[in-house]
Amino acid sequence: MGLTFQKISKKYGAVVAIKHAEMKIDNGEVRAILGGNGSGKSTLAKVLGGLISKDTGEIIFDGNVIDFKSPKDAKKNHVIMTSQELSLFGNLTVEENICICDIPVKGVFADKKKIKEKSLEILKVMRLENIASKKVEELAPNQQYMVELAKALVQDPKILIIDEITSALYREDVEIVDDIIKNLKKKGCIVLFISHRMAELYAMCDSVTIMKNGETLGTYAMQEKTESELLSLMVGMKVDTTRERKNHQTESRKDIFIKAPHIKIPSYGTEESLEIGRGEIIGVAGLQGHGQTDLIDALYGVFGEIKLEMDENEISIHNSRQAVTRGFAFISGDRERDGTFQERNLAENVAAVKELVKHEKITDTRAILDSFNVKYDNPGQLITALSGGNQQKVVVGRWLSTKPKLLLANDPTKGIDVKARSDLHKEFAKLAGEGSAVIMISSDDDELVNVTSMVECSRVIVMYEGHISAILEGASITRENISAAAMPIEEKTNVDVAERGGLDE
Amino acid sequence: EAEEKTEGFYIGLSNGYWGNTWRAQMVEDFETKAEEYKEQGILSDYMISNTNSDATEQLNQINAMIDSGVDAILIDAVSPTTIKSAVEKAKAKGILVVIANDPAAYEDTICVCGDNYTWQKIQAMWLMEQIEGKGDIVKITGVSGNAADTIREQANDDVLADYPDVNVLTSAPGNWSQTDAQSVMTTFLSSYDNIDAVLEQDVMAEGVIKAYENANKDIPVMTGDYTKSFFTKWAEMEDLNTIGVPYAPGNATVALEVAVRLLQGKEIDESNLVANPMDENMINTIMVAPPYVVTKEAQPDAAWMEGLENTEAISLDEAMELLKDSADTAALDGYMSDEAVDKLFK
Amino acid sequence: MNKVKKLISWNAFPALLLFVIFLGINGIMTGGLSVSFFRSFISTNAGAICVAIGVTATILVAGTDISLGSIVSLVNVVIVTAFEKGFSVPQAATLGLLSALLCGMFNGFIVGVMRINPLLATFATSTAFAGIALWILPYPGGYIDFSFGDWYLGNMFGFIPTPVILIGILVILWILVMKLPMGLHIYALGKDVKKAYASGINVAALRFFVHTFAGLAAGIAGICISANICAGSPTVGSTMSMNSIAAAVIGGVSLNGGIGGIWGGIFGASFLSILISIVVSANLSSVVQSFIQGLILLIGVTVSIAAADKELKTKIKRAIGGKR
Amino acid sequence: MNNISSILMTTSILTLASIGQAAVIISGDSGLDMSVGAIMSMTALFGPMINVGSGVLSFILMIPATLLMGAIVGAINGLGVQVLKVVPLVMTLIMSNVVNGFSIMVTKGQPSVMVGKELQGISKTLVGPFRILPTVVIVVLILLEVFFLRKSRYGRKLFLAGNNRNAANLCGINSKKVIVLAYIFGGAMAGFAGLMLVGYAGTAQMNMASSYTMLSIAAVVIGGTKLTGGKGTFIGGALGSLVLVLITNILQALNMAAGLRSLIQGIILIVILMMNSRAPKLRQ
Ligand SMILES: Nc1ncnc2c1ncn2[C@@H]1O[C@H](COP(=O)(O)OP(=O)(O)OP(=O)(O)O)[C@@H](O)[C@H]1O
Ligand SMILES: Nc1ncnc2c1ncn2[C@@H]1O[C@H](COP(=O)(O)OP(=O)(O)OP(=O)(O)O)[C@@H](O)[C@H]1O
Ligand SMILES: [Mg+2]
Ligand SMILES: [Mg+2]
Repeated sequence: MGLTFQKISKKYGAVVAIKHAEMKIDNGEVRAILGGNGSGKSTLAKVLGGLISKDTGEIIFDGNVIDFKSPKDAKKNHVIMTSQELSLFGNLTVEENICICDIPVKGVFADKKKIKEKSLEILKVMRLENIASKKVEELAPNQQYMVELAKALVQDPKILIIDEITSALYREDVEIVDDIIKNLKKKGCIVLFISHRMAELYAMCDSVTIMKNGETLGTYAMQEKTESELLSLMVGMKVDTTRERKNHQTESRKDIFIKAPHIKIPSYGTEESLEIGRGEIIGVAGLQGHGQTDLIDALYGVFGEIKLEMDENEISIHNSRQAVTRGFAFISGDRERDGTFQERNLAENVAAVKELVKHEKITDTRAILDSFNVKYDNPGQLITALSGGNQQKVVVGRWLSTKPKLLLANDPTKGIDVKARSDLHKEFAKLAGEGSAVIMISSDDDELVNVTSMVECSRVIVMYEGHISAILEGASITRENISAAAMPIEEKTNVDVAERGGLDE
Repeated sequence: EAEEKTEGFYIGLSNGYWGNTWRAQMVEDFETKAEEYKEQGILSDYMISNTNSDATEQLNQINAMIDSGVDAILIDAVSPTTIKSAVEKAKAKGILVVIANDPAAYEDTICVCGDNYTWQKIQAMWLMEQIEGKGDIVKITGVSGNAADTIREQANDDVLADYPDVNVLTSAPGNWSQTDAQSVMTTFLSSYDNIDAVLEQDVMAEGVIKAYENANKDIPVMTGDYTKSFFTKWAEMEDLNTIGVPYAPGNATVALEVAVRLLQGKEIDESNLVANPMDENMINTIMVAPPYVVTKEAQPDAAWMEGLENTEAISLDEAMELLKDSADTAALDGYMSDEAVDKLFK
Repeated sequence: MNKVKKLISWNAFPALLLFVIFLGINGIMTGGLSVSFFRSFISTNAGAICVAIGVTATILVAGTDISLGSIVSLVNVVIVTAFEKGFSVPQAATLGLLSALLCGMFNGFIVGVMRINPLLATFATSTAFAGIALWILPYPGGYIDFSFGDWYLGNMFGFIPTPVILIGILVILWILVMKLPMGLHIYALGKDVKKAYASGINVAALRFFVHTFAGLAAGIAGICISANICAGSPTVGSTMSMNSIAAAVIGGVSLNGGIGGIWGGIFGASFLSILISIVVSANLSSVVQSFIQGLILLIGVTVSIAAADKELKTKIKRAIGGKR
Repeated sequence: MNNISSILMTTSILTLASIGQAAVIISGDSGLDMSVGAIMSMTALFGPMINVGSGVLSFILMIPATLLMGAIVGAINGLGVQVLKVVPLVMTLIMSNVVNGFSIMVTKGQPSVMVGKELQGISKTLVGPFRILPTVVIVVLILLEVFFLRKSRYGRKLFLAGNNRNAANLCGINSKKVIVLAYIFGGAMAGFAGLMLVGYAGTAQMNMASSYTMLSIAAVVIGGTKLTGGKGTFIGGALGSLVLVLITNILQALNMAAGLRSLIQGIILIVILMMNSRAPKLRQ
């Protein structure tokens, strides 16, 4: 019994996405699939979910060969896929979205009451009852990911594929997901769990299959391997995950070069101020939707004019162009919407800012791409031919090649594999080392602790309801302190930080 | 019945196409005459609406006129068959309906339209005389499906039926467009080595000439056009053998003249009414013959002038004189005088 | 109060408002609105309204259909020809309706199954359909028994004008479709094809259905127009397609799909029609009429788009002093 | 031979219109210019009216003047689309009504158009079938394709803004400006095409170019440009124009009923679209 993949291969034109992938999963097992960006995880998932066809190989489920011709076909057989790209419709309400794959009917007509009941049942589990009749486009991103999951759960999955929908979730949501998965396990459901966040994998998965370059390298019990062992396997070399503790923040060393006394946070109607020093990495933490994104957007002039003091001059920025000419760089959290030019090639994607806005000639595109370890064929390739992680590196490369003085980054490593993530961290540290500053949001507190430890001068600011609730420096930058500040005392009740902290070395 | 008014009428013109100079001139002629009547007090006011071949829009426009309380509506229909409901509504309210310029057949209406048949017949007869009844000719027609085109082609066919030695090599629609005609003619020129004459209708003559010029071939005898720019060209080209018969924009003005008299309670002498081109059984039509026939030298005694009381044969020079103050694209124009129209009535 | 708010935030509200305002102006200009005004208004414009309903359905799935006008012409030609060949009026009308359905299905096939951009696909089919109409009936002419016109201009069930019933059939049909699971699927498809596919929605079938419905709408429009004119005119619908798209947009239907509804199309088309009456009643000089008409149209579209603009709405709300 | 040159002349005019259309389509956000035909008709009317002293000087002035006229309409289109946020299809459709209405208003429907010898000279022979206009158009086409669309900073920005407006904005590209400029360019090209059309036709009429709107869109799409924006070429549009003109010409040469001809034309178009412009399958 269980689910077996036999020699699955898939090519996209000439690109081999997966070759001879093999895997066996028992009923009730939660299987992690771990691999670098572009290693074929999503492709494998999509083959199973009927979204794409496979070239060769067989998938056997409970003794039967399954070969779905469409997602509809897969859904009929309770093979449900949630996808990285989300499959929600912004113009419909949450409850309609949840039920859209299998709308309850009374006679021939859709049964509105049933739709409501069915979705409320799931949303209750997720503690999201209050959003049921909202339109999806009004939701925060993490809520949308939860709805995506709800949409899958309501279809009563026998096989559930979770492709990176947890990468944008905040800790409290992840815990709900954890409960849900435990519940599914009890029912004998197979869960395929794709994520680049090691902590989640350890917490939720029973076993892990490693993928590399489209091949399955092996399957291990989750607890059998340490994080660095797994990473070495998937990257194919030794990965050092220990952190270099060197942030000795001292007041005297701070060399403030940008002062932003009035940063508007429109979501809360509040205002904050920030002073930014040379060589500094400022991590921005907080629960989702407490104004972190607004903070960064406001600094980039997205909400209209902002007055800053830069190198002792009063300046004002009211659009991206001015920000760019002042040496700002901006990496949005939504790569598809705000980052990539999907119909254009790598060279054009890289040159967008440096050549077209700053009017500096790029002499060697390859050099830039190579310096960020982008996996590509040639600069004339469409960017969509790269995996998500590699696309992200291209976007980062676009900005870092302009040698920005201030880099504003909104969750820049979302959905990026561990190797690429540490590459990017190094780039940020290098940029800071050259005297620029980095302000970076992350939904992953560990990442903030990690990245701020890489430079001498760093801070983590924690936001709560549109205000900066804490500024952590030096040794006080710890995961515990961040969570404490993110959820001020009276609310800090049911989240047990210590227990999950155990996975953190 | 209420006492007949003799003045102070309110009149509307609904024009179904508004995309060319000809129609603009038609509307302008109408306005000029209407202004004149207004000054005389015969009209209290008038309204004009135009649409570009939108049948529904025209119905809305006519309905709006009816609601505005007009005494008579003159309609140049988008298509002869699309205005039934508006005509019915107008009649129900006792509003006089006169079909103007393009024929359309509706009970209890009077139709005052350009005599397409005679107009094309004159040109075809002239062309036959020029080639002495034999030779290979090509034909460029107007917009297929258009009622005027159908009638004109009928005239061509009727004339050609008398000339068995004339061979029509081919025929294609030029859509009354210079460019289309030019491209059609170019195609003809590359398909046929010998073309003795070109039988085209209306405003496409200059396109035909351009096609010949581009091909560097001599222009054979051809039917012509009646715009100032064409006459100018003709006057410059020594060798061009052609004829200009205006299909006059003044047709709608004649309709106005007729409408006013009908409102005044006058009756049309039935001998002046002919069968409606759209419905043979309906004898309600006044055919307005071309005001002029222009040939290089005036030919008042030619065969085609027979029986045309209101038509004047003039020379090219006279035509140029008539047009000296007009725009280049303007048509040689004219309409029946009030006296001539009075003769149509009892 | 809540109902009023809901009405105001309704996509089709600006079009409704525009229509009502212009109707009022028209009433003032022509000295009051009479029952007979409404009757002739509805019988003249039922065709345009039906086409607007049809095109709205296709726009909702992020498509469009510019062949509906040609289908209307074809229906007219089919009805007239069939009648003259000896079929009874109901039979001829049924034939016309069937040919419209076939045309709609053909569009649906090309757009849904063959996956060709709807604008271009229906441009091509509109050329072809118009060609067929002109081929069958090269010249305007022919007639349909006036009983057809009497039926159309008369009432059904004693007091409801026939054109209203005909439009009502389409509206009810669409409302029923919206109550089916398919209704949600249509809005989902309009928002995003790929996601719709991933959600197990049969994209090709939905597109096929929507174009077939649009064909049906054009068929009913063809019946309305044929009954109104009781004659054949092979180009009678040629200008209807583009007008109907403008109507839908004025009615708050997003050309990107997934937003709006058929009421938008209905009010949009009504507004366009009343606009024509006003321009005539104003008795402007004929040379400025079409220019002014275009300008008013532009203003109408801008108003309805501005009304749907979320940013603008929140800005206004903030200005009024609401929180967040 | 002569027929070929006539085909090339018509193709050249359609190509000019399709170049502008392509720029607008590339600019994205379902960009589309439905006012091409109206602009062409307008400049065909007003262009030749310019009359300053010598014919040559007039002709030379006509070019910038028609470019300007088209550009003004394009600017209104662009601003309507970008500032008033009216969907391009509808904005440009309405503008086409406004422009036609404007032409009628100004000329009172009776334009005084005398097309000068110099303007008509565009169809003069250079060598063999090569006439002045097609030759100029080919040169202009290649120059625009290479130096405007591909190499110039503006062209590259146009692709980016057309592909992803948000991303382009965040990169510091002023997409609004870029897109409005595309409409202006589109209008200007249409304006120029109108002048060439009247030069070729020799006389002007109201609405003489109305069929060019859909033809230019079809040409661009047959040439491989997607209506979704962000990619495309001018040269493709030229090839598309050639295909369309050839179809029309061949059908014209065959003697058949108008309805049948239009039916066949529609079917050919459908077949071309099916062979060449199908969207990718949803399932890969
Ligand atoms: N639509 C596509 N067309 C062509 N190639 C594709 C396509 N989708 C994926 N690929 C290729 O298939 C390979 C595997 O992709 P896949 O999405 O499965 O990677 P992944 O393991 O999910 O990566 P990530 O961790 O970045 O999500 C990649 O090399 C990618 O370039
Ligand atoms: N359209 C495409 N054409 C060719 N190759 C593609 C295409 N899309 C993806 N790929 C390849 O498939 C691989 C995975 O692609 P995919 O977009 O699924 O990445 P991903 O693993 O989901 O990335 P991430 O984890 O960063 O989100 C990449 O290596 C990429 O090169
Ligand atoms: Mg993936
Ligand atoms: Mg990925």
